[in-house]
Amino acid sequence: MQEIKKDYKPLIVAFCCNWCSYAGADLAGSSRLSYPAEVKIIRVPCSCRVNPTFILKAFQRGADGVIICGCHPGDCHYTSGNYFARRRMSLLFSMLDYLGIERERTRVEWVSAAEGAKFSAVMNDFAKTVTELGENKRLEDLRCKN
Amino acid sequence: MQKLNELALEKAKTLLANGTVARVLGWKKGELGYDLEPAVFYSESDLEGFIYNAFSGANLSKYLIEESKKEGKVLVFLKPCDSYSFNQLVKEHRIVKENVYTVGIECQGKLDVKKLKEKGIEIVDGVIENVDDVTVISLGKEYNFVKEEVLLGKCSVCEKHLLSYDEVISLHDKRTPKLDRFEIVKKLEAMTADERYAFWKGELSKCIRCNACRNVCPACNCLKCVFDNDASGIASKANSDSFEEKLFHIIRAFHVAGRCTDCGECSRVCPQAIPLHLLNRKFISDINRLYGEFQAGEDDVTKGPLTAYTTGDAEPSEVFGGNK
Amino acid sequence: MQRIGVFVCWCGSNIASTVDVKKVAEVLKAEPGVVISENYQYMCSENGQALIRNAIKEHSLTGIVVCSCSPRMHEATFRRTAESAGLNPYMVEIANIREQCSWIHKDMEEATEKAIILGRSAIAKLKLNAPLTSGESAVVKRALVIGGGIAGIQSALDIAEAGFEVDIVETSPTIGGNMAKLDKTFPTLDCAACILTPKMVDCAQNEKIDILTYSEVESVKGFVGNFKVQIRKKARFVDEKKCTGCGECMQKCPSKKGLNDFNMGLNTRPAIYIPFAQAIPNVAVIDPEQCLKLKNGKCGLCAMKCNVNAIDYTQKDEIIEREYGAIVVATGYKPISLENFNEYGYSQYKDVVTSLELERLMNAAGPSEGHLVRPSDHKEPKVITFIQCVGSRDTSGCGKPYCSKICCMYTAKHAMLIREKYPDTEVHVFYIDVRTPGKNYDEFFRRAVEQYGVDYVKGMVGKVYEENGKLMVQGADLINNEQVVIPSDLVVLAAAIEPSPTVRKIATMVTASIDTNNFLTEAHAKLRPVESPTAGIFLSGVCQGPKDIPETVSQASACAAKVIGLLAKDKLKCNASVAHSDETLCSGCSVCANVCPYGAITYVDKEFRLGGGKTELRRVASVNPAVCQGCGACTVTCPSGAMDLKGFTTGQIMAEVDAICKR
Amino acid sequence: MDKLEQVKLVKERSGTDARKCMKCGKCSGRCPAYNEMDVKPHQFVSYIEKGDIDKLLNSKSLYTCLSCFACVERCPRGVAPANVIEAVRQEVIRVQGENKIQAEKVPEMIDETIPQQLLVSMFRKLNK
Repeated sequence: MQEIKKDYKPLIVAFCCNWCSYAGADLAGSSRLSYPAEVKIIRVPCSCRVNPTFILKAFQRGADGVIICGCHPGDCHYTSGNYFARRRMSLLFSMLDYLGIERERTRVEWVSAAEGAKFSAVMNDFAKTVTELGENKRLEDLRCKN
Repeated sequence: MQKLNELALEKAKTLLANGTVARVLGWKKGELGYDLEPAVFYSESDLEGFIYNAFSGANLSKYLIEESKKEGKVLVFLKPCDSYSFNQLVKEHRIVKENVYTVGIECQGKLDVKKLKEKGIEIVDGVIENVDDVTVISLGKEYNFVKEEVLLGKCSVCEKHLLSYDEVISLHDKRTPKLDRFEIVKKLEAMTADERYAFWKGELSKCIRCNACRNVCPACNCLKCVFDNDASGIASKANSDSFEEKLFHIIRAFHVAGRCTDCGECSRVCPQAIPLHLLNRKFISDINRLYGEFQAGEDDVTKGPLTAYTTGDAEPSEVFGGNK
Repeated sequence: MQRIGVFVCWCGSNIASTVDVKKVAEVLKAEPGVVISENYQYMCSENGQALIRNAIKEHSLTGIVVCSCSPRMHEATFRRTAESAGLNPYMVEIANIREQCSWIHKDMEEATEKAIILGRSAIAKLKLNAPLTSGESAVVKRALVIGGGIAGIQSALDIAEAGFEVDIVETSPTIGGNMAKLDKTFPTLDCAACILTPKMVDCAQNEKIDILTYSEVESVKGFVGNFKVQIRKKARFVDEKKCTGCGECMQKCPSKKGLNDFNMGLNTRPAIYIPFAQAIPNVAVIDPEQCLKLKNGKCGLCAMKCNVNAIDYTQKDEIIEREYGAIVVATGYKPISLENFNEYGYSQYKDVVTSLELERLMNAAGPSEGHLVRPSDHKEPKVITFIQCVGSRDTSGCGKPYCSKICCMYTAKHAMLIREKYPDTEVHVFYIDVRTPGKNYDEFFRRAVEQYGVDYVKGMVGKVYEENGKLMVQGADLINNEQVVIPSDLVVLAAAIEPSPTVRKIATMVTASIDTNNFLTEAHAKLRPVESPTAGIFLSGVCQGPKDIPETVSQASACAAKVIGLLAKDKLKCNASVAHSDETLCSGCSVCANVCPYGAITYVDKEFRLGGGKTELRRVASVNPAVCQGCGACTVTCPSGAMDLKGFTTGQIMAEVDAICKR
Repeated sequence: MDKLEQVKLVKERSGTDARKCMKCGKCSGRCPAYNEMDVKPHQFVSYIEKGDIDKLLNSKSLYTCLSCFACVERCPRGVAPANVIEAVRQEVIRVQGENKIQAEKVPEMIDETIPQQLLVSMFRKLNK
């Protein structure tokens, strides 16, 4: 485990589907349930819109953690989008793990529009996990030219 | 095995002569005896350059994308592994099946030139192939090898069998592989994350982005690759930094996941000897484990595992196969 | 060159108290492409919108970024603002600096920094926006109402009144729902049947309304304005057109031991039955589980007795396919199962009943013809104890965490009616809180106490046990600080209510969102309470949350108004954010159609010029923009990147990622 | 010890969140030892929430509560009055260090109608 800088704050990108998780994030907001400012949300229509390239690009650009949030399985606004997302992300995350990248840096969570509290809890937990992991050295190393 | 070459040649000549096909897609002799390359033959005289032997490793199916569009039928020789790619390409509407005359041809595994070179063989004058061993003649000397020593990686674990063809040329039963296809994947999974990271960093940093893997891959058949398309946001001609290698190879493997037949061409052609097939095989092994056994190209209708789902699929948090 | 305007909203102090809005506006002004950056107290106000309109015209803006509340709140507002100033409405991006910034962060510096990054990200996306135009699709002028209780009935009547055709699909053999079972209704104490049955008759007689009872929705496809619905009309073994409802068959049926669902199982009914006298349609139905003829082929008495030959033992389920422009979900509720509340002895003692059972016991059309007797020995109870909040407000996992809302009032009603009709009966009510907001509601409850002398005990019951033929109700009296034991003859449990069990299946079919308690979620709790977030799906009655009859009827009518507003349109603007295939990149591999939930993708052979006078016929994907709903599943499955989603293009999302990750 | 500290400790030890109580009184409605108690089960929750620990420390209910956990079992809000009582009891026993039941007195307490378990549980409960 690497040493963590004292005031280290990770950079976290959260992809949220418009219908459930983004609304859940809004609910967390209107309920004033806080989570770290390091979490930045990108709105997508559905978790199935999240292309693995977005995730890799985020890491390449310096993100320390990427989380994808969608409707609970069975509740997708588009019926089946999150089922496809679930398979894609399962395979992608497993591949990143296979390449030796810390598996805790990527996560999928199902958060409904009614789960503001869950959204906030998930983000707090994920931010904590990523903070403990420290900077994305594995990918930063790769970004360095040598 | 010499007999296979004769039968194939005979078949090509006959079908050309009676007008069943307008051209033949096969392998052409090279300068050095082992450097066969895919070629199209239009006449009997052309066919003088034709050869099918232990060096005919190249997968011909991808060439059919262009060849099957042209006037008249094309005869193609398909080894077991090539035929899976063929089916997959038919499924993806990339080959006009009606324009192709397929001849399945026996294959007992092809030789890895890199391995022969390691054994000091630089020039090949001839090759005598049996089911389990092979004799290579180089500068007048004969070298005998057990197949496992000199087979291409993809061939030493090949479990593929002859699928349906218009005709089949086969004299012997196919040899059964002595190695497990997923052995190395499992070994990697058993390593710690740090070890895996070190392994891949070592391998992928060798990449020179020559794009050979992409160009040879039958599943990489897009009109324009995303890496060549500025609008994709990931376009790059060369690796500007070492992350790009990962980006390129992960995305390439992801794009062919569920479509890759594990033909192993990527690793065969890699000039840097990067075991790229281990990325594809990881996806295949995960797919088999999580969503049930699936072999791309086994037929030309079944939906791929990434375009299907069940409501009870595993959650991304619980899919990790390997060690932490 | 783009000319971008940035507008930072204070939202009064909602944003401005944690985000330095002036600094945000200032910093974002320096971003390339930004020509004007303003901040204002309320951007969504008329003045704020005027500020945006003027800036668009004055600075010839090509796009605007509004840093404000969630796009789910005001994206539509600002798009209209832009449109009215001559800008394409899709050249608007929202940076959510309220819900996702000012409201969740306390530190001003941190929140301001985040707001700037979110603003930058929106600017980066906007730079890649393209003007979009929505297509149009026709509206099928017919509505489907799922559920035939008072909510469904009222919605259907109102929609039909406006001249549109409407079908009611009801799972049970008659419409009427739970309200048909009630005796009297609060706060006016008029009889439920007297006000409900005329409405049921209206439905049956209205030419615009088609009632499909004993039917279930099988599948729903399509989208707002164009739903295709399959309805399973279950075999009732009686020809609906022929049956006159004379009831002769019921008299003759030898299999009389079926539990009477309508009477909450308090008595029995024959295998062939009409649920109640005023049932609509007034047509018999055969219970196949109970009918001797259907079970073992021996009987057929009802067919012999029927004068009009309406009995048909060979009837099969029938699938009806219809098209609708709008769907109203009015699936209602049921009382929860009380298996987790053994302390009240519901399963042990016959004389412990639920409130809905009491309704039947008190109803003139009920099993005891309105004479209140206890189920065990049919004697008049002399002491009746009510227990409220049975399973409501329960976070222990045994019951439901919410307040069921109707119980305080109906318990007061029951207590009052009993004291009115049987003045020598002693009535006790155990309560936690009495919640009676509403017009004339608290007055109603006070009447029970003051005028009728009902004994209200503040406290909960710990257990109910039997002793010497009495039901001993042991509970706390928190006001007197003592434990009381009331020997009672009848105990009535105000069981919590929960959404009908079918609702989850229906919600999945129509892709409406549902909360953890299985109530359907409204599009906005305050501003769009009768619409589901899914376009074309409307919510009527308890399926959305607990409510009493007056509230249900108001919501049902509100829901109908929304449906009428939709059906009155000839064309609907389609979603402009649809997938689009770049034909120069598409290789026609057909994986995208595999993941499209709407069947919006087809493949066509198209001729392409190759140069040198040559052409090539190539298979390419083509998206029907009227059918595509814009999920984007196809864009990720497409290996070549030919498929992209307008409004959420790969380039746009990448630009957002870039902007956010720039350190 | 500081009173506030003591309240905090009892709250922690009981593991129950008194704020979740909706004051329905079901615990007291259920309690079989209700009449023997000066401070009732629901009052334990109420007093601890208000921070009034003295009433609880001096309550004889600490020794009349049977620890049958009926109040915990049936609480609709997941509050555990018996756990609060137990936590206060611990506090008293620890402070005073004096056992409320002596082993030699047990024989004379044995009664056909009292279950053996109760004695054992009492012994465990009222001794350090």
